[in-house]
Formats: sequence, C-alpha cells, structure tokens
Amino acid sequence: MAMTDVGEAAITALATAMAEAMFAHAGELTDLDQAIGDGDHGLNMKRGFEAVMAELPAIAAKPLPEALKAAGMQLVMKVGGASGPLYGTLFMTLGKEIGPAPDRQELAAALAAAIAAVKARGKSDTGQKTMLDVLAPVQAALAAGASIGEIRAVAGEAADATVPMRATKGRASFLGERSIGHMDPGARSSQLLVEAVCGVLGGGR
Amino acid sequence: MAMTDVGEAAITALATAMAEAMFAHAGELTDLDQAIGDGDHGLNMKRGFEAVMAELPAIAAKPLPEALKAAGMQLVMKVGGASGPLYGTLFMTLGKEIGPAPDRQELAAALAAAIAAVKARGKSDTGQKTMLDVLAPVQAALAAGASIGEIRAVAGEAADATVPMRATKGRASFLGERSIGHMDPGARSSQLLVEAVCGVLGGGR
Amino acid sequence: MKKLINGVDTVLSESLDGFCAAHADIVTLGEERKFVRRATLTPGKVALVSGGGSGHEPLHAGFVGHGMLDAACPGQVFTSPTPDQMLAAAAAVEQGGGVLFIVKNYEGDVMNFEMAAEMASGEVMTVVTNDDVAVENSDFSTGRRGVAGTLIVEKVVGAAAEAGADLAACKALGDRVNARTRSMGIALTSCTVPAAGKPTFTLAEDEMEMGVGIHGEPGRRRVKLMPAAGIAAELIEAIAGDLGAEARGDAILLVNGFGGTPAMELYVMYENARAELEKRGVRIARSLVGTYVTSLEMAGCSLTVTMLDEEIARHWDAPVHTAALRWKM
Amino acid sequence: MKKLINGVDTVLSESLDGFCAAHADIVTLGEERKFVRRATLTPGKVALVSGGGSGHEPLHAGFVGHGMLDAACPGQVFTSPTPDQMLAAAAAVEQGGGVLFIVKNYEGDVMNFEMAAEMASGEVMTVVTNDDVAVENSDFSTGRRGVAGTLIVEKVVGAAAEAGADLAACKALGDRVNARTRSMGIALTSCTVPAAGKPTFTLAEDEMEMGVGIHGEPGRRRVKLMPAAGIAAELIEAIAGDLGAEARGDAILLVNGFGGTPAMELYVMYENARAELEKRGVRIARSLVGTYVTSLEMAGCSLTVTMLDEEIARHWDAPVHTAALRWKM
Ligand SMILES: Nc1ncnc2c1ncn2[C@@H]1O[C@H](COP(=O)(O)OP(=O)(O)O)[C@@H](O)[C@H]1O
Ligand SMILES: Nc1ncnc2c1ncn2[C@@H]1O[C@H](COP(=O)(O)OP(=O)(O)O)[C@@H](O)[C@H]1O
Ligand SMILES: [Mg+2]
Ligand SMILES: [Mg+2]
Ligand SMILES: [Mg+2]
Ligand SMILES: [Mg+2]
Repeated sequence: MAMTDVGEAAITALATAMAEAMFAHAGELTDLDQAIGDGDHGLNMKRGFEAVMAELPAIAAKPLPEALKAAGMQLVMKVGGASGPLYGTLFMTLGKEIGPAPDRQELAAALAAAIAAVKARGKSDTGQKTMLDVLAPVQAALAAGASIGEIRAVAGEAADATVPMRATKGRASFLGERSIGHMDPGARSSQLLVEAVCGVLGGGR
Repeated sequence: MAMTDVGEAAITALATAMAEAMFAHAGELTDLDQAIGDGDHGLNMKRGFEAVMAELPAIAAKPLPEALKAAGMQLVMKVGGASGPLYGTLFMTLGKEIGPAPDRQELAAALAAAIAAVKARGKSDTGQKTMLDVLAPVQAALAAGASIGEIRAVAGEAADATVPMRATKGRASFLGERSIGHMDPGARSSQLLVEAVCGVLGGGR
Repeated sequence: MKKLINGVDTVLSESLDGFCAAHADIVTLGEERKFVRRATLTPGKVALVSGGGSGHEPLHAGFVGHGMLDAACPGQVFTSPTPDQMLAAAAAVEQGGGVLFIVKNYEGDVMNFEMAAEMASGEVMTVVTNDDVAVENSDFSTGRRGVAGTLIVEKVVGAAAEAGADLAACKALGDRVNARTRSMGIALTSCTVPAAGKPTFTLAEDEMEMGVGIHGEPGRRRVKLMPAAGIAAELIEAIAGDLGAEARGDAILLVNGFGGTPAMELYVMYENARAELEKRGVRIARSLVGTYVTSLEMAGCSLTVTMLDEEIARHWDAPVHTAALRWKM
Repeated sequence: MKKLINGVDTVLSESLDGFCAAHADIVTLGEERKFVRRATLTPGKVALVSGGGSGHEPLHAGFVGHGMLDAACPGQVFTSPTPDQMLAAAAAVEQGGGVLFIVKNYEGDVMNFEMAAEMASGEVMTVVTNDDVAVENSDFSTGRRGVAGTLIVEKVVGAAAEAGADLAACKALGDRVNARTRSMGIALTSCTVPAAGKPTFTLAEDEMEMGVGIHGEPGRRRVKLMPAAGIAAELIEAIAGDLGAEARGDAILLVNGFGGTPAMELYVMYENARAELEKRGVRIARSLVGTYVTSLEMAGCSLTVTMLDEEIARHWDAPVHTAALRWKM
C-alpha cells in the first residue's frame, strides 16, 4: 500500500474502478433491492458515481483527504435514499481521518472511524443485514494484515453471509422473516466497491 | 295465430320464452357487444327482462295491448342504453297498434308501425347494422304469409347478414370499417326474441 | 378482475352510498338511488340535470353542487340511465326556472333523455355535448361522442345558471361552449366492466389505442406505443386541425386521466400538450390536470381544448363547490 | 412498461415543469428543479418544507400553497431527495420564523433531512410521520413508515403556521397529529419504477398484498383477494386496534387511492370503512376520498384515521389553496 502521496493517477484509477463496478452491476443491485427493498439501489449508486465521475478531474487533482471528502459530498448530494448519506458519510469521514499518504495502519484506523460514523448516521450496527456487514469484516481483515486476495475473499463471504440474515435496519426490515434468503443490496455494493479498490491496488482481479 | 283473445297463459309463455332467451344468451350478447360496442348489451337485455319477469303476473293479467305497453314501459325504464328506448318503443307501439286478438295481418301491420317508431326514435333505417336489419325482414316475411319455420330462418339469415355490414348507427359506427366482420348484438337479440316467439307459437323449436 | 368491491351487483349502490355519505355537506342521494342532487337548492334558478352511464367518476355526480349541476343520474356501468331517473331528478330539483339536460352524445343517453324530456311536465331544454374528434367520419356514424369537454360545459353553464341566466340563455351558452371544445384521448390498457368480468379489449405490451372512447370503444387506430411528445402532437393536431381558424388566442387546456394513469404522467402530457399548442399560437390561459372523466381503471388520458372568450372565462373562474371541482368557496 | 413519458431520464423533470406551469398561480419551480415553492410567501411565518421520493403525487408538491407547505423537495422516483435540495428550499422560503421539516419515516428521508438540518444556517425543527400500522414489530425494524397520514399532518400544521403558530408550536402540533393518526393499505397490482422498467413485485390474479407500503414494499402478508368489506374490516381492525382506547369520538377518515384505483372503488371502500368505524364508536366527522398519496400506478388503497380534537378539527377546516387540496378559498 502507498507510502508516498496517493496522487492524481491513483485517485483517478480508484474512483474509475469503483464507478465502473457500480455501472456494470446497477441492474444486479436493483434486482437485489427489488427483492427486499424498493428497487432503486443500483440506480442510486449509478447516479452517485456518475456525479463523482463528472467531477473527477477536480477531485483527482486534490490531495487524497480532500478528494475523499469531495467524493463523499458528491454522494451525499446526489445519491439520495439511505445509501447516499451512508456512503457519503463513509467517504467524508475517511477523508477527515486519513493523511495524504496512508499506510495500512492509518487506512485501517480511518476505515474504523468511517464505519463508526456510518453506524451513528444509520443508528445501526453489524448483524442487521446492511452494508456494515461487509464493511466491518473488511476493516478487520485490513487491520489484521490480510493480503489483498484475502480481503477480497472476506468481502465476498461477508456479502454472502447477509443472505440468511434477518434485516432489522433499512427497508428490508419491513419484511421481517421474509427478508431472509436474499443478499442485502448495500452489502453487495460494498463488496463491489471493495473489490474495485482491491483490483486497482492489487493490479487486476 | 291467435284469433281469440291472447290470454294470460299465452302472454306468460311468450314473455317467459323471451326472457329465458335473453338470460341464456346474455354472455353471448355481451361478447358481441364487446367486439364492436361497449360490452353491455347482454347485461342490459337481462336487466330489462328481469324487470318484465318481476312484473309478469300483473302484466299477463292485462289484455294483450296493455300487456305489451306495460312490458315496453318496463324495458324503457329499466334497460337504459340504446336498446332500452328502442325495444321499449317497439313493444309500446305494438301495444298501441294491436288488438286483443290479432290475426296475422293485424300483427304484421302493428309490427310495421312499431318498426317505424323504432326508426324515428333511433333516427335510423335498415342497412345500418342494427336490430332493424332483423326486425324489418321478419316483418316482411310475416306480412308475406311465411310459415313459422320460414320466419325463424329469415331471422337467422338476417342476423348473419349483419356480419359483413358496416355500421353507421349505434356505437359500432365509431369503428367504421372495423365494424365489418362481426354480428350486430342488437340484431342477434332481435333474432333471439323472434325465435322465442316462434318457439311458443309453433310449439317448440 | 381485481376490484375493491363486494360484488358486481352492489358496486354501484355502495359506491353511491359512500359518495353521498362522504360529501353529505354538498349532496343528497335520491330515492331508490335514482339521482344525486344538491343538498341545497336555489329558488328560481335553472336546474341543471346531467347523467350517464357510471364508470366515468367523478363525472357526473362529482360535479353536483354550487356553481355546477343540480342533479346527476347514474346509470349502470357504461349504460345510459333510464327516463324514470331523469324524471325523478328533474322533479326533485326544478325550482321554477325550468330544467336543462346536459347529455353526452351517445345514442343511448340521447334517446333516454329524449324520452324523459317528452314525458316531463315542466319546461325542459337539452344540450348535447360532442367534443370527441376521434370520430372522423361523423356523417357515417351517430356523430362525435361527448367526452371530457362535458365537464367544461357543466362548469360554465353551471356558473351562468348560478348568476341568474334563464333556460334559453343556459341552453345557448352550453351549445356555444360545446362548439368551442374539442377532445381526443388514448388508452394504454383496457378497462373491465364489473358485470362483464373481463377486459373490454386487449392491447399488446407495446400497443396503444389512438382516439379511444371513454367506454373503451376503439378509436382511430391501434398503434405502437409512442413517447408522450408524439402522443401530444397527434392529439393536438387532431384537435387544432378540427378547430381550424378558431384555434387562436386563449384556451382552457384540460389533461384528463382515464382512471389508471397517475398524476406524474398527466403532468408530462400537460407539458407536451402545452408546447404543441403554444407552437400553434394558442395561449393556455386556464389549466386543469387530473382524473375527471374516466373509464373505470383504464390507463390513458385525453386532452381537451376549449377556446375562451370573456364570458366563458368569467364563468370558468366563478366559484364552484362540488365533490370533485372546488374553488373560491 | 407502459407510461405516458418521453423517457425514464426526463419523466421527472417534464412532470415538474408541467406541474409548475399548470399551477403557476400557486407554485414556482426552484433552480435546477431542486424544489417547488409557493409563489407568494408570508413574512414571519414558520416555513414548512417537506419532500420525499417522487412517485407519490400529488404528495408533496401538490400540497404546496396557502394553508399547507411552503416548499417541497422532489427526489428521484421512490428515492429520498438530497440535502442540497432541502438546503436550497429552506433558504428560499425561510421568512424569519424558522423552518419545519416534515419527513416521512424512511431511513433515507430521515438521514437526508437530518444532514440538511445539520448543515442549515437557520433554526430547523423536524416532524417525522410514521402512521403505517402495517409494520407490526417496529422494535425489529426502522419503525413505522410515514404514509398517507402525512397529508393530514401537513394540512393541520400548515393551517397553524398560517394562523401564526411559532416553530416549537408547529413541531408539537405535528407530532401530536401524527400520534393520533394511523394508516394501512393494500395493493391489487404492482407499480413500475420508470428507471427499473419492470414491476416492483408480482401478484397473481387472485392475490393482494395486505399492508403494502407506498413504494410497493411488501406488507404483513400476501393473501387471496377479499371483498371490500373484508378488506375494510382488516384495515380498520389494525388501525383501531393500534389506537386502542383512543379510538373513540370524532375522526377524519381518509380513503386514499394508490394511483391505479378509480373513484368508484374508493367510495365502495369508504362506505365499508365507515360502517366498520361506526360499529366501534368512532364518528366520521370529516371525510376525504381521493388519490392523494400514491405509489405511481399501483392499484389499491389505504385507509387513514386521525382522531380529532377541537384544535385539529379547526385547522383541518381552515382555508387551503394548493394544487391538490383546496377549500374555502
Ligand atoms: N440504517 C442503516 N445502516 C446501514 N446501512 C443501511 C441502513 N439503512 C439502509 N442501509 C443500507 O442501504 C441499502 C439500501 O440503499 P438504497 O436502496 O440506495 O436506499 P433506500 O433504502 O432508501 O432505497 C441497504 O441494502 C442497506 O445495506
Ligand atoms: N339508432 C339506432 N337504431 C336502431 N338500433 C340501434 C340504434 N343504436 C343502437 N341500436 C341497436 O342497439 C344495440 C346496442 O344496444 P346496447 O348495447 O344495449 O346499448 P348501448 O349501445 O347504449 O350500449 C346495437 O347492437 C344496435 O342493434
Ligand atoms: Mg432502495
Ligand atoms: Mg352496449
Ligand atoms: Mg352501453
Ligand atoms: Mg429508495
């Protein structure tokens, strides 16, 4: 992981990879959200990352912390729904907590703070069948020194692990028992974002 | 045909036969009306003859002219739509023009007058794909001395003959060319009523 | 058939009971549910009586009240009411000024109201509305159908009657408003008559009916589903084309939903129709967008244009207090 | 998907343009279509700002105007609007009396309004509506959803603000009305989010969704289609059961169509709901029947009951002049 400043090229590559993951999987995320939510998660994420991409030159020109805050603000202001404030808070807090050249430990600490901010915003915790159920294990793996391949695997398993969960936050919670048996859309989008980042950092899939 | 007074039993038999024909064919008439009208002709005729049947003891107790007028008034007041005033006018005029013990000639003359009244009410004439295209040939056959079997055949052919016609009156006229290829529902109900009368007068089918 | 009803035989009576209970401050239900009348009548005023088949709600009962109708006669679904209803309604609301029947141009309605007018004891005049330009060859048919423009006739004549116009003046005004009004509609889906239990027609997933009637009658032709702009262009072309040289100056634009189309789409249609009309030099001086003259749960809409003059605009703006149209009171 | 639109990307903007053009006497469209605001503001008055995902029209923009909201922020279809919209709306309509946000209880809406409230410069308070009793185990979920009862909160608080109530009083009244309000609905068919292009859910020809949400969210359970009386009984049982001992005395009954259900059926439901309530000693003192809080073109309806007191009744009766609700002015 980067020990020198994360520069324009890296920020561009990371943002582009995340955006492309959201664009490519918008239909799948919407399908997941149709099963246990209101069927807009893919559209929401697509709209948010379109906004990020539209501002990408300006964002990527900033130092990493400012770039993360700017991207987070785009998500807050453009996504709407539950995921907008949550992903926006995640990226904005990352930006607040991180330095321009984070090492693994700094990144893990910043992600922990960002996850805490998401929990505060969402009045939620892990185990409720949300994006947190992917973000938290990914942070733990990162903090524990896992390899990129291992982190990717953790994200995938964590998303799969939301399938048997019963939702107690988000729209899916209205379903009660009927939320069981479906993957949480926000968990899936978190997994996809983590994979995109891993792909850039690890060089390819 | 009757040369003595048409009495209670005959009126009851005639009215019942007509009503049963309408009840039995309500679905078919509605289907025909769905194709080129608004899909209510069967329901309308059923409702009208239900009203006639509800009043049948009172109606059948009257002399034939009064019974016809009363039945016609029931149709006017209960059927609604286009067919209510038209069939109502038909029966009320028959009642006005006929004596208590009509012979064939008197019946033919009364039917001619009733058809003329329908034309006046409907601002219509034969050849426009309506009930008139059955009533008029039946009247002609009656006037020409046709047998009951012949009259029944004329009614059937006349109803069939409305299939290739283009409607210029009634809701079907809104279809223009597209009204071609379907039997007119009012022509069919007229045929059924004629058949019902023939059935009673001729004794069975 | 999926409907919120208890049965096909009671849908109409329960709906009327509910309507009159929900709007008891405005309307009263007549005996045997033959008509819906104003709760309060105005002595001397011309009495406006309309009616028609049910299934077009809020038309007509929703327009009974101050500034519009005095009574409405609900027929069975899509079937003209009967003369006994009109006679009872006229007797109940006639206040010495005579009775004006407002009748949509369908043979059933026209003949039934005609028979009632012949049997009525007092003075009766009739306005027949026929605003639907979908019927092109009206020489070869029973003429144009009366559709959503009827609401505009009822509103304008209602205001005139309220202002003291006499029977002949109301009749003349009604005919004049009708003559300045044109409508045309499209359907995306069929309606289902409760007693029939199945859809009146079927459209493929990519088809629409151009020029549909408010009973689900077929229109000019069945076409592929078009974007809103294309639909608005064709409807306005038909309407403005038929108005001819009269299509200049101020107009009312009514975008009317047929029952199954939500407001979001109606406003999209409004926006596209407005653009079309303004291109042609028609200024939208008054607008009404909503679900007013329906065809049960049919999805689709109609556009109606009424060319205004000072008198029509004044009566349109006058206070009205009915279940479905209310302003300034 | 059959809709009267030009495309899924323009449906919202065209609909808003049409809405604001058709009701230009009442509303003005904010820059970048971030909000719809009253054309005329009242200095010193508490500013009421609501909003939410689009697809529920006329809620909320249809309730902007004298006696109700000052501004409404339309989100994408079924997606909460974003904080920049609420900030822009609040800035545009704040008149020195502070801003009250009226928010339906969905996490998305709540969080986005919350972020806006944190970022806003002036004084902001928030009323969160949560009238949907379909959500039974609210401990295990994000709580009850805000549905059609929101319109009653907006109307009552709107009248109080118009009458000069201050921000804290408006907030307290809003919470109180919400606490006295319960709703529950059913769906006969699904809605289709334009951008999704296909129905949100599917119901068999003989099924309905009991307790459906206004985004087509599943409800308590999927059941066989019932007669209107049975539906009314179950909905009123849920509502009155939840109100408990409060379900005595005068109430508002709102029968709300979800978009695809025609007035005829809504009045049948009204009639059946009224009977159920009166059996339980609730008197229907005020009624509203119509299509007010929708779920695009979904067929179905909800029942809402608000228990009245003198203050709520007085504000309910006060004049209102919005696109979708208008009386006494
Ligand atoms: N309170 C919460 N805390 C954490 N995550 C949440 C919360 N509420 C919702 N989510 C996440 O957001 C996702 C839904 O996002 P989205 O569909 O865009 O918003 P909405 O539910 O408003 O339509 C859920 O799948 C879940 O992962
Ligand atoms: N002007 C007319 N003259 C004669 N018959 C007519 C006329 N208009 C309609 N009809 C007949 O009435 C039938 C339709 O009756 P019905 O469906 O009960 O009434 P509606 O058309 O009002 O729904 C038509 O099939 C036709 O035979
Ligand atoms: Mg969602
Ligand atoms: Mg018919
Ligand atoms: Mg009919
Ligand atoms: Mg959403």
